[in-house]
Amino acid sequence: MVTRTTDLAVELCGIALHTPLLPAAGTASAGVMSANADIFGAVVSKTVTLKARPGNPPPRVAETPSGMVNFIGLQNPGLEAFVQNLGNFDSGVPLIMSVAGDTVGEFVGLCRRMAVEGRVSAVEINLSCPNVEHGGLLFCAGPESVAEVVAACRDALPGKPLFVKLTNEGVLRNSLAAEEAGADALTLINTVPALTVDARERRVLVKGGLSGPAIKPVALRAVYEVSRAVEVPVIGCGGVARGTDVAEFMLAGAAAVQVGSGSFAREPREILGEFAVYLGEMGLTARDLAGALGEAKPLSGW
Amino acid sequence: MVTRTTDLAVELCGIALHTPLLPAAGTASAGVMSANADIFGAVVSKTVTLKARPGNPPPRVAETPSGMVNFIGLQNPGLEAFVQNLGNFDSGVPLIMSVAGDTVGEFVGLCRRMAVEGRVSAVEINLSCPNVEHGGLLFCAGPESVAEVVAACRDALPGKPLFVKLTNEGVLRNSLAAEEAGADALTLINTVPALTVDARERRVLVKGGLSGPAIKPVALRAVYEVSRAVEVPVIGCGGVARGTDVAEFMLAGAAAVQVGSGSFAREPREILGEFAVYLGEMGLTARDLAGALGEAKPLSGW
Amino acid sequence: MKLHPVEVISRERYGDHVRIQYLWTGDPPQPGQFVMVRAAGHGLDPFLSRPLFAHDYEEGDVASLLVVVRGRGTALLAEEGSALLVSDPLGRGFQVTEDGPVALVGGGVWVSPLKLLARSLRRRGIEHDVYLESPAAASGAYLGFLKENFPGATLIETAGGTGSAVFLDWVGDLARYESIYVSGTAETLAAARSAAAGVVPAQLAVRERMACANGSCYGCAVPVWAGGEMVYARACVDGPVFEAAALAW
Amino acid sequence: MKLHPVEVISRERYGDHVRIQYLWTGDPPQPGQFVMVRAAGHGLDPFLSRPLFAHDYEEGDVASLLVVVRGRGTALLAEEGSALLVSDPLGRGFQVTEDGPVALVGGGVWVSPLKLLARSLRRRGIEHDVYLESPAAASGAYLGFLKENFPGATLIETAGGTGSAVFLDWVGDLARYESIYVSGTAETLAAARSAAAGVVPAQLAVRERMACANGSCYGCAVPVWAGGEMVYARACVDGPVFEAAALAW
Ligand SMILES: Cc1cc2nc3c(=O)[nH]c(=O)nc-3n(C[C@H](O)[C@H](O)[C@H](O)COP(=O)(O)OP(=O)(O)OC[C@H]3O[C@@H](n4cnc5c(N)ncnc54)[C@H](O)[C@@H]3O)c2cc1C
Ligand SMILES: Cc1cc2nc3c(=O)[nH]c(=O)nc-3n(C[C@H](O)[C@H](O)[C@H](O)COP(=O)(O)OP(=O)(O)OC[C@H]3O[C@@H](n4cnc5c(N)ncnc54)[C@H](O)[C@@H]3O)c2cc1C
Ligand SMILES: Cc1cc2nc3c(=O)[nH]c(=O)nc-3n(C[C@H](O)[C@H](O)[C@H](O)COP(=O)(O)O)c2cc1C
Ligand SMILES: Cc1cc2nc3c(=O)[nH]c(=O)nc-3n(C[C@H](O)[C@H](O)[C@H](O)COP(=O)(O)O)c2cc1C
Ligand code: FES
Ligand code: FES
Repeated sequence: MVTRTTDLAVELCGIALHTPLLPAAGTASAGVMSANADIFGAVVSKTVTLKARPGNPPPRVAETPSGMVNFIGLQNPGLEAFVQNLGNFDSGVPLIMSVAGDTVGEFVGLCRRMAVEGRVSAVEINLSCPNVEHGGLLFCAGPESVAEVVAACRDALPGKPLFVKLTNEGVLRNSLAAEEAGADALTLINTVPALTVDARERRVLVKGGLSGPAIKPVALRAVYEVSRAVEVPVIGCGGVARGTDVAEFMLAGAAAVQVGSGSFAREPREILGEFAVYLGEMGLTARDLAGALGEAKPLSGW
Repeated sequence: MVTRTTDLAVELCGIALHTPLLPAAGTASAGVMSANADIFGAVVSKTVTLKARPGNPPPRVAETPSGMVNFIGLQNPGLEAFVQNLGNFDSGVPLIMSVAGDTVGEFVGLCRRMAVEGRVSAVEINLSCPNVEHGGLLFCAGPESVAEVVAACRDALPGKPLFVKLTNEGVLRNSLAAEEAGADALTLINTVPALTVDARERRVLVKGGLSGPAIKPVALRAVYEVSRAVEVPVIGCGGVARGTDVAEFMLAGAAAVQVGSGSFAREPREILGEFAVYLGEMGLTARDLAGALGEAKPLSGW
Repeated sequence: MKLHPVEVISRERYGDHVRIQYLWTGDPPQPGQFVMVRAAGHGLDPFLSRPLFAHDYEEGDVASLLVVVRGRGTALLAEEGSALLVSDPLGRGFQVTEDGPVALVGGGVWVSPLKLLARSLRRRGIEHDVYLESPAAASGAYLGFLKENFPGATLIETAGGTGSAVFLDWVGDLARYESIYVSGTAETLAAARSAAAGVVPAQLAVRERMACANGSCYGCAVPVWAGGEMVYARACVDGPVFEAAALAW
Repeated sequence: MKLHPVEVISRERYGDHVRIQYLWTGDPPQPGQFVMVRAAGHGLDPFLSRPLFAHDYEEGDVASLLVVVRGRGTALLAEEGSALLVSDPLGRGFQVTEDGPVALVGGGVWVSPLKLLARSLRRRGIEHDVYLESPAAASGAYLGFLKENFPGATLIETAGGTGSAVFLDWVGDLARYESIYVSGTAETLAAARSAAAGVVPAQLAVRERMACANGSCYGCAVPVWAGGEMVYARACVDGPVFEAAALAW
């Protein structure tokens, strides 16, 4: 149990979060999230698509220096099967639904359904997936396609916050486009395209997305640049594995922070505990970290 | 001394390299390169600009999980001072000059000068620098500016190979543009934009470029995708720190491999030694690795 | 994933194999379950914990693992003096019938879970035969280990380092068993699966690379049949032991 | 960077400070030089080696370091039983005049290189006074360490954990010295530099974050005057000791 002597509460698009720590989409099962509802400010579902997806053939994960590469392929049971089990998320904290589609229409359909689902507090659209109507380029391949899908989703989700999750490539211009089109928050960043090779086997191990502490400096840069350029809150994601990582993201400009692969190597509970200890030692609350980042200075004092 | 029972020699744009390992631009001083001429297939200079550059104020480096971020700012004495000390590079292996400019004209001037410099075997143009004539966007910000600068440099460097060094962002389309414009080889990748934060000091530590093992999977992906799309050789760079890393890059499609930050943590000599041991154990020569990459397969054998 | 610091009692080497024993007072592991393990004091490098089958669990709260050093992760686990962090027992192990005789078929380091399985069968009085691969290249120390830990087992010599279909021939007519339980090389798993098909129910302990080990990430996909359709099950929660007939290999 | 495995002889704790002694038969370190150090057996995590001043070097090939644990890198170095990899002595240290008297001024863990400097001055018979900061909050063990290792040094109590300009007042008129050698907190370096300006030649041991430590990367930039122009020198090869007057702070 994290001590409540430290004030961890933050607010995100009008949603009160009792801690700034959330699970990253696709990295915590409903069971794991329920067991951690006391430490997660909200829970985030795995990305759900309109129809069931089988996922990619194995191998799907490989380790890398301070990280891992995954190639899951959005395996999920599809919208209706998922909605039938929404009760799994009755853990007492807000639920953010992650959704993705092959077309703008699919995104809209998913958002419409979420708009009427009382259990869902916000929707996070995952734009790191191919847009089949545009030759398979990712939705987040450029600001035009980002703007198009965000604007359509914003209309389809009256009364609920729309979070837009982007990759690092082109993140600043895509973020500006998303904000302009009505995004209520930006989740930065999704995994970075990567490849692992097994030299002894002379094989590809996994071609997929890199996550984990290795990408933390890349994610921090994205959060830093974007939070200085937009008005909407930014949710930091990428490489969180220790309490000070949560602080680093909030200092860089994040309003809340997601932990993904770090929770495979460690317990989110430990990470939040370290964050609370850090705040205690610094005599700060979670909210104090916003905008409290000073400039770099040399070591020998000039 | 690396045992010469293993055949390490490769060829790059007609240049015979006695090993496939090169230093990455800006990461080995002339002295360090000379002391390692027996293990480096060629040496690569720090990036030189037309006029001297003072570099950025400190702090300039910070450690990250399995990597580091640097913010050196191309500190160098400028073309003429550099050329006067070219004798420092008389180490018996080919010299590849890394150059960069603020304008296409500067790149052209640098290439012209290198064309007549007998000591220089090839030029690597570093396109990760702002194009002052285009609002400070990087030269490698898009295929049009890549094509423009590459074509101009190709003309300005008769008789010598032109290597084009790119960052990861947009690497595939930029590589295709560079090849089309006359690049003889592509060096992939330069550092990835990143930020480090000191949570206790509540300061930015360093905003700069990420390198080291953390980015190896990203660099491998770039080499893999690009080498399958272009005809010219690709030089792999990013995160090499062990002998098997060299093999992974060559399997992924690299004709030669550069080591940068890895040489701060380890000795390049040890890395090449491990690579030779690997080849010996596998009964392969360095050249055998080209195109020898198989597809991924699951662990339990189906 | 919650990991517990454990007291390592011993590390014994048998050729390439290392048996690690540690004190364990948590939930007793079931045969075919696995644990996630990492070496303490190494921060997050390597990043992921390593899955290892529960090899044995004795009275006196002594749990053991059997490990072959492959890369850096297993090297750190096997290193003399290195402190370990170990998860609770995980996954779905062998589902044992009440009727014998049954056969246990294994090879390589994958014999590991068969020790705990044999112990459980013995305790419940279920008749069982054990067939283990004995590669021509295996060290005397390892063969000694097999003989000591699987008394009465039939050791079948195979050429090459890995299992082979020939191995299964030696086991003979599988129809004389109520069930077979297999944990061996990829070749052995595949051969056992086809030999058992339509003859005897078989359960296979399979491996796939894991990240979360708690069903969250869908990283450890294993193709299985579900209602005539191929779907990906998760080795960490739906396995690592699967009905051979269910595997969509 | 070539690192040598060394035999660690002892690790002694003095409050927050740890003195590490190891056998060293390579080039003897010069006062003000530093070494790159990493803990063996941790692969490439942390990624970079850590710079530490050569603290002392005695007959019998015993080299020592004085370390304050700040983060993970120094924690691993200070850890009991951890094996170390250490570079040759690096950089340009104090350039010692032949004339005394000189003053050594230091504070915090940065007193480290002054021990070897005092030893060298003693050996060469150069008269020297030593002034060390004794923070009000310092542990008795650390003060005992200072007294034992800098016999005859004047310990000057300062408030707060870090140096202060007040400290320099206690040293008094600097003009009575031929030279002063300073290795202290950022505040002390800055204060000594201004106090010495135009009065006495001063050499300052400065720090900047390092990566290659061999002049390759230009990571360890220190602004210095060169022909009236500010340029960035490299702490690892042009320093870590600089003439105070040359520093462009
Ligand atoms: C459910 C399960 C149970 C297991 N039980 C045991 C056990 O009881 N004893 C044991 O020694 N090992 C067992 N393994 C395999 C063990 O987890 C791997 O050997 C280990 O993860 C390799 O880590 P490494 O860092 O040493 O090797 P790496 O550096 O990761 O890889 C080295 C080599 O080993 C191969 N490898 C990597 N992961 C695996 C894997 N999961 N299975 C097989 N080969 C792999 C790689 O392809 C590579 O060629 C089990 C795996 C699973 C999934
Ligand atoms: C030339 C030189 C000589 C040095 N000599 C000594 C010595 O004799 N004894 C000693 O204890 N330390 C010395 N240092 C400092 C030492 O290198 C750092 O304390 C160490 O690198 C921190 O590593 P870490 O992993 O423990 O801390 P990190 O986790 O890297 O950082 C922890 C905290 O320490 C601060 N820090 C990081 N690097 C340095 C640094 N180089 N200097 C000061 N603060 C830093 C960070 O800003 C951070 O707040 C020297 C540094 C240099 C450049
Ligand atoms: C195994 C795995 C599965 C993931 N699945 C999803 C997903 O379904 N939807 C999504 O938006 N992101 C998904 N991601 C990306 C993460 O949510 C997160 O953006 C990324 O991993 C970076 O954070 P981390 O470094 O903390 O893991 C997945 C990541 C991993 C490692
Ligand atoms: C300290 C430092 C300085 C660098 N300077 C240059 C440079 O001058 N020119 C250049 O093209 N790349 C430069 N780079 C980038 C490297 O050449 C290389 O592309 C990058 O670091 C990735 O390789 P690595 O992971 O092996 O370091 C520099 C990198 C570092 C770490
Ligand atoms: S390892 Fe994550 S679902 Fe099995
Ligand atoms: S640390 Fe690289 S130049 Fe000094």
